Amino acid sequence: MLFPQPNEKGRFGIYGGRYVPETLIPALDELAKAYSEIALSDDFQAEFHHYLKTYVGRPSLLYYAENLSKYCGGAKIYFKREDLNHTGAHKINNAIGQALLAKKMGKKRFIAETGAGQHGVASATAAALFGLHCTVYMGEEDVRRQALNVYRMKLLGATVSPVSSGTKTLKDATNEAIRDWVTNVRDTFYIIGSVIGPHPYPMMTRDFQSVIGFETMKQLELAEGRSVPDAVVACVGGGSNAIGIFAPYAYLPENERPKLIGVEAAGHGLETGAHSASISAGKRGVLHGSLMYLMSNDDGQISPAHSVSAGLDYPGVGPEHSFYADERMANYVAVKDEEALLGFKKLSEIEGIIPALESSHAVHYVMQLAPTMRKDQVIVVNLSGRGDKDVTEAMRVMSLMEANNGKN
Amino acid sequence: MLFPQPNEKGRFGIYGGRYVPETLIPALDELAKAYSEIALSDDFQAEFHHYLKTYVGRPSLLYYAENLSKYCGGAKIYFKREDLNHTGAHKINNAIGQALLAKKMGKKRFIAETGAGQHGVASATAAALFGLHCTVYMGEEDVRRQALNVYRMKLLGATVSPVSSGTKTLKDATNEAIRDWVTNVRDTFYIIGSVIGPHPYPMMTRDFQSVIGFETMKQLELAEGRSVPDAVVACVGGGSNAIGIFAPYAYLPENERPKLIGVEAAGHGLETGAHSASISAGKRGVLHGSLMYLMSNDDGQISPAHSVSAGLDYPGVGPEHSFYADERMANYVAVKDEEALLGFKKLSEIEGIIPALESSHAVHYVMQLAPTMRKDQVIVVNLSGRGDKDVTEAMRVMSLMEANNGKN
Amino acid sequence: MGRISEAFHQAKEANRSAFIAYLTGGFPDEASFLDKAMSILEDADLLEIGLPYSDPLGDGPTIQKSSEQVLAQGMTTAKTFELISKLREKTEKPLLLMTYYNPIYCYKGGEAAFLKKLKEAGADGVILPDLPPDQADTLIPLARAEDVDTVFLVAPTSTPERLELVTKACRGFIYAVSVTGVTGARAALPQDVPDLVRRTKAISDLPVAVGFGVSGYDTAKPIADVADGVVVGSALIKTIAENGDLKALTREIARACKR
Amino acid sequence: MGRISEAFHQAKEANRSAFIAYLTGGFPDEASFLDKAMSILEDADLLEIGLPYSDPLGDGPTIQKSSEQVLAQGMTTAKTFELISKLREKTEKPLLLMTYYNPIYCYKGGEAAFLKKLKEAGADGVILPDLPPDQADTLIPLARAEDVDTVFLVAPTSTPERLELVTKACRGFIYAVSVTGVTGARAALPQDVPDLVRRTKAISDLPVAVGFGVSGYDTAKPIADVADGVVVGSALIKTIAENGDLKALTREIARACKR
Ligand SMILES: Cc1ncc(COP(=O)(O)O)c(C=O)c1O
Ligand SMILES: Cc1ncc(COP(=O)(O)O)c(C=O)c1O
Repeated sequence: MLFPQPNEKGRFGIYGGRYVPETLIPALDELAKAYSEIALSDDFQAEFHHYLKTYVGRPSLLYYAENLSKYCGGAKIYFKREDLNHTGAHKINNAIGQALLAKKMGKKRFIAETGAGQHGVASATAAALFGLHCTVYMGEEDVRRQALNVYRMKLLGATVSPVSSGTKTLKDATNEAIRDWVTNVRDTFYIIGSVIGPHPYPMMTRDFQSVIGFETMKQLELAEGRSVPDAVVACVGGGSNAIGIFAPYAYLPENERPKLIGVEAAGHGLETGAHSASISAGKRGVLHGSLMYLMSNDDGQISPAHSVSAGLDYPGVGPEHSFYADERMANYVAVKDEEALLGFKKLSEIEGIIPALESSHAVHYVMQLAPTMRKDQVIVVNLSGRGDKDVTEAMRVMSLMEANNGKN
Repeated sequence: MLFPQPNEKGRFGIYGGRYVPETLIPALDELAKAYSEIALSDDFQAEFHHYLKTYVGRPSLLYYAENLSKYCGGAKIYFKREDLNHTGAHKINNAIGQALLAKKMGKKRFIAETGAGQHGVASATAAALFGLHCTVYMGEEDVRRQALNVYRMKLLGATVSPVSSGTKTLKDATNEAIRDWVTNVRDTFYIIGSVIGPHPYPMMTRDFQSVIGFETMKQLELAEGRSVPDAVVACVGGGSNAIGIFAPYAYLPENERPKLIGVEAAGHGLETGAHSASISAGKRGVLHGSLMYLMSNDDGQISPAHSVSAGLDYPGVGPEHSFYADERMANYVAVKDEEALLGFKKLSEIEGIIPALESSHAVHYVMQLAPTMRKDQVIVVNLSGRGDKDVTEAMRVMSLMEANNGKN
Repeated sequence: MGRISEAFHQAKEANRSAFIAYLTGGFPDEASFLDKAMSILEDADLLEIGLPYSDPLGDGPTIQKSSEQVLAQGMTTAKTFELISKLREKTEKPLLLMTYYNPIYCYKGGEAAFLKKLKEAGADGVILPDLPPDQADTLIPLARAEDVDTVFLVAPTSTPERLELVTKACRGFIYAVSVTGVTGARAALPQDVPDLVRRTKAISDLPVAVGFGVSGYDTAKPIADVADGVVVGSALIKTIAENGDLKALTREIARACKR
Repeated sequence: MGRISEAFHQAKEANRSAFIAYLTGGFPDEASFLDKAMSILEDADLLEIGLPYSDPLGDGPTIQKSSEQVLAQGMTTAKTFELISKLREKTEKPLLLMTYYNPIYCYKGGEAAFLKKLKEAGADGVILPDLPPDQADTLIPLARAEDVDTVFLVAPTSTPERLELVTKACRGFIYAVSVTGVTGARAALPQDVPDLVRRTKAISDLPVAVGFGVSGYDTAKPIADVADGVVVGSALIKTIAENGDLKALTREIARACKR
């Protein structure tokens, strides 16, 4: 195991666990065993890193954003450019890892859930690379919002299965993927796209994504002569890109640890209820197999989440983040839709980099944070994905916003 | 000068020259001077390569496509992954180079023409990075076909100016850009997106793009123990991605030179006239400032080009390619729309890589070539860009094609 | 002996497999729920009441839709408890609550308060489709203290070790899932049901009921032949939703339950 | 002395700037072209006939559209030559062909054949907007041999070296471009026109005509005051296209040309 958490029961503190139908438990046991016996082996790690290097294009750049740093007038801002990965987001790191493990386990079929479509594209890509078929579950609302990614998945040979139950977004796509898995568990591997789900998924996804943080350490050492920045900022949906860059720093002794800041989606505002800020405005609960911070009502009915970015539009957050939050190993803040759009526009205009709407939440936050810090301080932002998938929707929303502002 | 051509008059053999309004000649003289004095200096080259490395993400991968090679059952196929560059195509190499030169020359404003939108996005990106404004001319037909890139350019702060004259594609966008340049020549830098235009543009663009070929040499040396493959394949619109990978090989002694194969767009078929295969089916003529192979009628009226890929939809081809063709330094072949779409689908499904429709022409060709070669032979294909920009249009065309096939 | 054990005991005495019916709480609406439940209980031996839930990931479309419908009509946990109380006034047959874990976890006062309230309402047991016993180390002792039977599930994929663990944690009966899959009426069931029942019975004295996929006589009969109980849910919900002949269906199942 | 030099000479004698009119070949249609041209030549001293071209990158929207229109109507290089022949039958005034280079390059038999044909048709010169003299080393001697005057352009951006080169290559007159820009009628012209004319005349004895942007009396007059000729194109095309009063316009220009 790479990190001190989760404990032997698959829990990060009290969080995590395995709240799933009994049918899946043997599959999870098999997976946990395969993960520790196969995936943690040197051979597997070598093969995994070979794909990361030769196919994904890792290491991804650590880019010093000189224009933005000057514009903000405070700390030096670096971006970890996961947007430059093949397929355009951090999701591919984990998809390759899980798919490779599945192949070693002799699985014949992949399934995946997706919100923004990035994990769906990543899974479909990994499936193509390893010659297997992949079915991707995606909420109908997200199919609309992320049409480009739907086409991409189909071209990659995947079947995209629109989900019309519940809120028609990521949460329901995940339910549907679990239903498929329960049904076809014997030959199907479920590639989960974030640090959520029953143990060992949150651990496994975290480990595969932690390449982001380990690379950052090395690259920052080269760029600044120190591997630890003053702050690390990442957006948090389920939390995989954030854990990927946080984890290698999170378990450092407290006095060596940088500020770790997870940026949740405040949607229309925390007070409106229309958001996806599970830590900032949720409470504990169980969803998709694990105990975590969650948005649900007094009766435990899951609340519909909202975010302008489909990838953050999820009412829960990974158990390890829930643990970090309680232990104050990381701080969690929330950024509204319209603020994220400002970040989206600003980074495009000032650095020529169009970020994913998800990542734009982190971009907006860092623009508030940097000016409060000294010029010799350093912030690393995880730029989890590129915004090509979002430009149509962002243009639509921005013009709606302008029209509304005009009215007031 | 990096390569033996062009001669001191800016010609590759008989091709090239400066067929432009007198108003522009002094600007071209100034540019040629700045290019040789500034851009060829060590300082400039160091700065240029710094941006390529830290911003574009170079070197781009040289990827051994094991699945495709096995599928084809012949030579080993490598892809030079320009699609992984920031903004998703090779165009950014040149845009950064020209923009950096413009900045050193004290220019205050950029203009660019674009077909597929990739050069427009690249120019808008470079403009954002260097803090200048960019106006991009784009044919109305391409604005429709490449809507995603139009949004991207706007987000990057550029002005997209739709061109409704003539065939409403790249050729007319270029006319319009030249008209703007003639008008605002004193403070405006025209970033030309391919190895076309009056001297020194074809040379300059070639030199900036030749990083592709030089990297390939080094990477192939590491991968295969030899820097020279048996064949190099690239699609040819104006010809910049092809020259970028060809040039470092083209001037090797004939017996050391790999087969260089440029793949033009045969559109609906050379016999139909609806294509963009200037070398395969054109004749000499003058367009956009230089003498080249060109599609025009007996009266010298430029023929409308056609290709399913907006970036190849251009009736001319760079003077250096025209020269290579005459001297038999490279071969030029042509691939039809529907064949390119097959390449597009196949690479997506078999390697998990969605290529640009432009690059798909080269993909299809290599799938014909590889089986005719021995297993110990090596082909490098320049994967000039990614297909995200094309998926919507490709889906539309493929479903039209299916519908038509159904009818027959 | 609790009501649940008693019901299985009586069925066995009568050389029958017990008929266990499932109905989503408040379905098709609060007013008709009690009538439907009582009508079903004329033929069924036990009743599972489903606590409607927003994210029923173990359920197929039929039960999903019934949950969405009643939630939209305003069903709550409190109202479900009330319905159980009202049913308890009308029947002495065993009543169980089938619920996902989050409504328990989020209940004011937690697991203890939830189980207490459930007991007060008159329920005899609880079925927990997404809470395997190894995640229930706090819930089980609380349920024991309240004398609420805990029914966990075994599945075709269960290993011997899992069977051991799950059956040990069960009280009242053991719920054997007939298929790898979610709830929902099916035309036929897999061949390996008898095997799972046999394996389960080999290590436990508790009655074993089989559910998931039973749609009528043909699917119920082979189960009744080997198991102590037959669970029917989606088929009932579907019949009610489509205004079908509920009575005919419950009689058909009851007939299949006879050995 | 050729017709072109003669025309400038006569204008000078009459204390006028020469009025040089531009009309796209075959515009507005083949039938009316000759009438329009003859009508214009009642006031103009020289006529430029534009060879319609698919990609007129030195032209603004007015001339672009006129080219597109006549090409769509079937105009060709051969028909343009025919129109010149017919005009030559009706007038002794100088006729010049304004053409982009590709139609010359692609002409069957090349530059030589093109120039021969042009001369036979009765033209006196050729104006080449996208062929700077340093790209014309084969064309110039051929033109000399055919006695076709070669008119190249100088621009506000021209350096002394370029002025030297261009003016040396000119025969008949020198075409000075009034603005950095494309053709098209403008409301006002830049201040530096007199300067360009002065610089050009300082190194050449040829007449200097100024074009691009002349729209009427106000723009023509200041040019007429300093230059040997005033070129008007887009304004004429526009008037014809809009069915305006062509006669009034040519008279207005002719009036402005008087010193
Ligand atoms: C670019 C990008 N960033 C972030 C996310 C959110 O997921 P996570 O919080 O697991 O990183 C997504 C999900 O689709 C995404 O596509
Ligand atoms: C991905 C890609 N490849 C190729 C081309 C064709 O241009 P060139 O022939 O100059 O490489 C384009 C033009 O837009 C392009 O976007």
